[in-house]
Amino acid sequence: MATKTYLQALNEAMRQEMERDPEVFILGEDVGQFGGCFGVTQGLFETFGEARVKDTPITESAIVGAATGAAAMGMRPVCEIMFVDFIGVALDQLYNQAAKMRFMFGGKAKIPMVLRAPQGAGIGAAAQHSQSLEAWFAHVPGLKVVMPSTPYDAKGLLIAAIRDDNPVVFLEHKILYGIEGEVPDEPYTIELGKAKVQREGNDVTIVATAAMVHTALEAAEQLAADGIDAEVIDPRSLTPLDIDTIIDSVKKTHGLLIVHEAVRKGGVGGEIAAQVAEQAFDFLDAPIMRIGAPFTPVPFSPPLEKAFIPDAGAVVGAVKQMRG
Amino acid sequence: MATKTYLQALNEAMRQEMERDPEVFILGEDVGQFGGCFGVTQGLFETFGEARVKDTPITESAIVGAATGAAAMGMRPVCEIMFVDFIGVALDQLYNQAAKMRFMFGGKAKIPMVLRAPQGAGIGAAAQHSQSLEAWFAHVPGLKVVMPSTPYDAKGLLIAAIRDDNPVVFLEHKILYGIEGEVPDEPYTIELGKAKVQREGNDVTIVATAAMVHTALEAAEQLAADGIDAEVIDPRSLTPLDIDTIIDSVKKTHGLLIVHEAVRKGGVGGEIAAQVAEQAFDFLDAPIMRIGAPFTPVPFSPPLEKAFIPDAGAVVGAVKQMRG
Amino acid sequence: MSITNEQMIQMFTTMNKIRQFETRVQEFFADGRIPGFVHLYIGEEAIATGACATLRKEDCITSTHRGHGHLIAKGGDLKLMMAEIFGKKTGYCKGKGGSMHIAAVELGILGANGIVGGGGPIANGAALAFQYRGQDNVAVCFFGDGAANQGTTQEAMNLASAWSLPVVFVNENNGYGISCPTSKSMAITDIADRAAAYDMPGVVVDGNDVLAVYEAVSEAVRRAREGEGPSLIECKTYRWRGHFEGDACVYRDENEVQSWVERDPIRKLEEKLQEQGILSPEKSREIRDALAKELEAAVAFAEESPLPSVDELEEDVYA
Amino acid sequence: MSITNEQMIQMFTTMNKIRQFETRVQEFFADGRIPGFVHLYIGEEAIATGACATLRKEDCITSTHRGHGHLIAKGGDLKLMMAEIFGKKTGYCKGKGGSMHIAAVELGILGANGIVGGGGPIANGAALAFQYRGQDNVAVCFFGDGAANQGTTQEAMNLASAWSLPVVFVNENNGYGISCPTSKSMAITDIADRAAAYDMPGVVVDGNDVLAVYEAVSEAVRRAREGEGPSLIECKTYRWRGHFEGDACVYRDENEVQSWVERDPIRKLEEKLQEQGILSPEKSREIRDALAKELEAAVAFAEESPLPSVDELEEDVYA
Ligand SMILES: Cc1ncc(C[n+]2csc(CCOP(=O)(O)OP(=O)(O)O)c2C)c(N)n1
Ligand SMILES: Cc1ncc(C[n+]2csc(CCOP(=O)(O)OP(=O)(O)O)c2C)c(N)n1
Ligand SMILES: [Mg+2]
Ligand SMILES: [Mg+2]
Repeated sequence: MATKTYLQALNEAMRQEMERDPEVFILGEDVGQFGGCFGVTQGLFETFGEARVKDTPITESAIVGAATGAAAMGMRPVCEIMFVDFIGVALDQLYNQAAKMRFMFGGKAKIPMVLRAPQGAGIGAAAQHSQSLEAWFAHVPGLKVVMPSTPYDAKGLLIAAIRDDNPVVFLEHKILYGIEGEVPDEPYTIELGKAKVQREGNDVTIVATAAMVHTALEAAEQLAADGIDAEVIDPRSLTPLDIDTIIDSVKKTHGLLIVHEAVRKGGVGGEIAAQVAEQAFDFLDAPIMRIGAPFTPVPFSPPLEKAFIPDAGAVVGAVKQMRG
Repeated sequence: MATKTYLQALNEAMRQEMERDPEVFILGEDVGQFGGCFGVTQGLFETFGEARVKDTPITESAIVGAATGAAAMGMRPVCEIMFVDFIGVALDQLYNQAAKMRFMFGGKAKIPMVLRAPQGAGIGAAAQHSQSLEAWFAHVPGLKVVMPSTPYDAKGLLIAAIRDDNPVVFLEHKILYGIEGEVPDEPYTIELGKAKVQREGNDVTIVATAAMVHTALEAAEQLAADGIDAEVIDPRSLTPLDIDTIIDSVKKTHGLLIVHEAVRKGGVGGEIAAQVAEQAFDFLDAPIMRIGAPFTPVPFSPPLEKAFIPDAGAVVGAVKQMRG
Repeated sequence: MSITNEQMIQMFTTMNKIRQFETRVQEFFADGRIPGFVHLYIGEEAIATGACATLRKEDCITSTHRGHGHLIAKGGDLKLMMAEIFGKKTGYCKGKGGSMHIAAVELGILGANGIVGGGGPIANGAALAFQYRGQDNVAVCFFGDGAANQGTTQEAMNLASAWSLPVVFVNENNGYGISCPTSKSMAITDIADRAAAYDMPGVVVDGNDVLAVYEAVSEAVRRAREGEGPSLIECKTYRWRGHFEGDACVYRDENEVQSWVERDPIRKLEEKLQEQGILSPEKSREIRDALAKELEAAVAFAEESPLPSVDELEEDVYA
Repeated sequence: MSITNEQMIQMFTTMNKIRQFETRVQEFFADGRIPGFVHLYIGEEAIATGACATLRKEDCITSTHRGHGHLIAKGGDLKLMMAEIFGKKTGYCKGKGGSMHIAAVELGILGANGIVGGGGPIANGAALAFQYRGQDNVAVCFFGDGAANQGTTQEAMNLASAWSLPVVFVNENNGYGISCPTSKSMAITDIADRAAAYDMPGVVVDGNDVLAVYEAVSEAVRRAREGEGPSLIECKTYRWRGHFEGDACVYRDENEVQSWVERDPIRKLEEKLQEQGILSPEKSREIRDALAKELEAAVAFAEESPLPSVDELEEDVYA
């Protein structure tokens, strides 16, 4: 076990899967010698060469389609979309083709591909390079949707995603690339669809995704100082969604706050809130609350961007309001 | 006042707006002499000619972009995407360009355009021609999202959408094109963001959209026979969303069921449920329930498609379950 | 290009098979027995037939909304196709796909496609798998004149050429995308001229001449197999029926249709084969009768097959 | 093409203005004073300058992620631009847009764009408005070699040509899309060759020669104004800096960069104007000094301007 960054963990996952299985390959813009816009594929080109680490033209539909077609033939492509924001030029290939092929074909195709993309705000990249779009993918039958929040999860989930026989949208938060954590050197998988309790607590359940897991943990420490013992759960994947772990927690804590960075309206918080409200209504002592970004594009200017991204103060405030 | 179909009401809305304002024009595939795939633009080409009713190549990005650019210059384009399912090849132009331009430009642009598209299942058109994708649009700041369920609303909402200074995604349900209702001959608008109580009732609130409004009304009749008096509310637009009308109703009925045809997971039902759970928790006597399609692509075969689409029986069942 | 008599008779058979199949589908649709949309290939049979005659079973195709002809030419089973179009459990897709989504991955058929321009990027992916694995197989992407303008198609041609992928882009230029004539959807006359934009060979052929199609595609397939990269073959043709069944065809006149019916690709080949003494009228009748029998068996199969049951709805979403 | 001395001096001024602006932005970015991404236009100044010199205020442009040069050439105010890049409330977009989204609709600047290939469809829309209203204005779409492959760009060129829209597609071929050389992203050498795919004129010019750019774009603009439809002008150039500030440029070698620095578009024009006696060294220095002053005023404005306040966040989403 060694300390690695989230980025190194992702890189190692790809490297080890490529070593294990010659049918795994990488494609995307600048993923080769350049190592990817954020450096996630660094060094893979040098090891595996041009045939397996393929730089593409700037044509995302052709990238996703190439991955889909190759996957239909049994290969295991891992394609990178440089920023998730760019998916709009390629979405058809993902949701109408890759996601639906198996069903439309009566179960007679498998599309074992991974689409990796960084999400999120926090680096001043503005409206077209900072979005969190997981809610769109989570609404598409046929896709799996994964959002790791720690280096350990990043590696295990990415290996699981690569080995999965379905199209998996793997959303990395760009602000997390540099965070460090313990990551085993050997390959391992984390089952998709299993939430992780990141902090145990008895007083309130906070479900958070991606970078917000850390925000929630920070808030939990502040709450602890005030004697409020928060449980923090990271669903890790939205499809499949491990609602049971969340509900078990709510049955214990009787309160639920959901935190994501995507704009709150129409975000996955609504889905989680609704499922819990449906299945654990009688256990709730207070209204379920959701925190998400306001209903605006991501602004450029630092103070605005900071105000856009939910912070620990907001989480603490919401918990206190719930208990208040 | 005369009886008109939903389709005629839409057609009349476009015709009257084009008569009123020379800057209103139509573009899309086969919208000219052909009259649109479903016939919604019938006769407009004959009246207004090729300059104002423009057949496009099959390039949806170019269609949405042309509308966006023309709108930025002050025109009022109404573009048709033949089936909403095709938006995946053009989504970038809608959510990264049209929807965000005003904000990104610091409020110094207006994009007064309408994107019309039919949604929904029920005609055996299968997985790539039957989806309900309103949840995606409702998650995009900068867009308005409208879903009329009656001929009267269709006309008034479309005129309001055309006069609106923002990009409006106007989603028609293809199964409703033939339904009839009273529609005034003169132009009128219905304010976007105002729900309509389609049936008053005291025992439970059913929020339903598009074709599901009719399903809910049918269910309400069946429930009435069993002595349950359901209130049926059609939000009519999802952005802006008239949550107040829904909450007022829930405060009266103490129960909420949300019904949409989109797949339930990640659908707008979650958003509505979460808002109500947050704001009217203490008024709820039972868990909020949601009905939506199962988490599958839309199947082709009639019995499967029928099973996919929520029906009145499911609504009645859910209400009875809620009421214990 | 050497082509045997047997191959020509095989092509004649395939074209008739498509024609008969489509004619039956047309009747069933008119009778209200087929749900959804149906886009018929009548009049264009020479293209799928000539193109697929150059292929091996392991080669792949991507098809379109107007896909029945491609699927039959690539070896699709009429029974399973007809059952699918009827929405039956025994169909290629267990009734989940329907006319616009029939697929048979085991035959290299990566699906009809309801999205105009949807196939090109996927064909590239299959070709990439062949290239990566060192297999000398090819992928053929069928696409219409309308689809030629779609960004996905153009991106796909660029990627295929940048990567020298073994893809053959077979354009079926039938003059219209629904109601929109090519004269309105593009400023050029020959879609094959777009090949130069990607530095690939671009060839125009008479799409109603199956031998011409065969020949042009053969050369493109040879290039692809030998690592010389993609090609674009434009086949000029016409659809006899409306865009979909039920289309009143307000946008074209009957004379135009008639002039193309007179250039029936099947009759054209039949006359040639008869002139050359390769195909007697009796043999021709025999072929058609045998096909009719095969088709009726397929119809019976489709009719007798059960509809899927509601429990199957949520299956096949995930592997 | 007649071009006055005054116009040439104006172009010289504009190029220097861009160069100075970008050099300052580079310094500020290095100092950590500019958030986000910054893509500099240094080395490519002749294109925006030559192209925009052919335009009227009412004409429109769509720009790219590498947009500062286009905006300055189309009349953008340095103060408002610098303030925007600093994220200040007084910037063109109230700090909401930043470098990649600066716009000034009143100057016909329909925005820089963070989406590669995003501008083409929008330029068409502006051109459509001109055509519809009977105005003889044009829209210029700037796009890179990388953007040339994007489906949106290709769709836009097709629609513009099908509808004879008054658009000029100005391709800035600087040899790379981030790290990807054109030799890997496309099989052709001249992007202008794609014009034939849409039956529009396609011209290659030296993008480091502002007069050549001016001349080629002038003719395209004339055509567009006179209703003869779109054109594609490919300008061969090079970016001196990395793709964005911070790029280590592992994908290209220093010699290549140097060879292009030697072809500095500004020095090229300056030498020509001096040879022709149009511009004295003193005048040249004067121009540069005046620009430096203007720039310092812009910097001061940007520095002194307030940041937006948090209450403004939810404004400007809807009209
Ligand atoms: C992306 C997309 N846009 C529009 C459609 C609707 N549509 C189906 S077929 C068709 C015409 C296609 O024309 P062409 O490519 O020439 O094929 P043809 O029908 O003539 O065989 C259209 C517009 C679609 N299915 N997908
Ligand atoms: C749709 C999309 N894909 C990818 C990117 C990331 N990206 C930004 S600039 C760029 C390179 C663009 O190359 P080119 O068009 O040649 O312009 P240049 O940077 O050379 O001026 C890329 C890949 C993007 N912004 N949008
Ligand atoms: Mg066609
Ligand atoms: Mg470039």
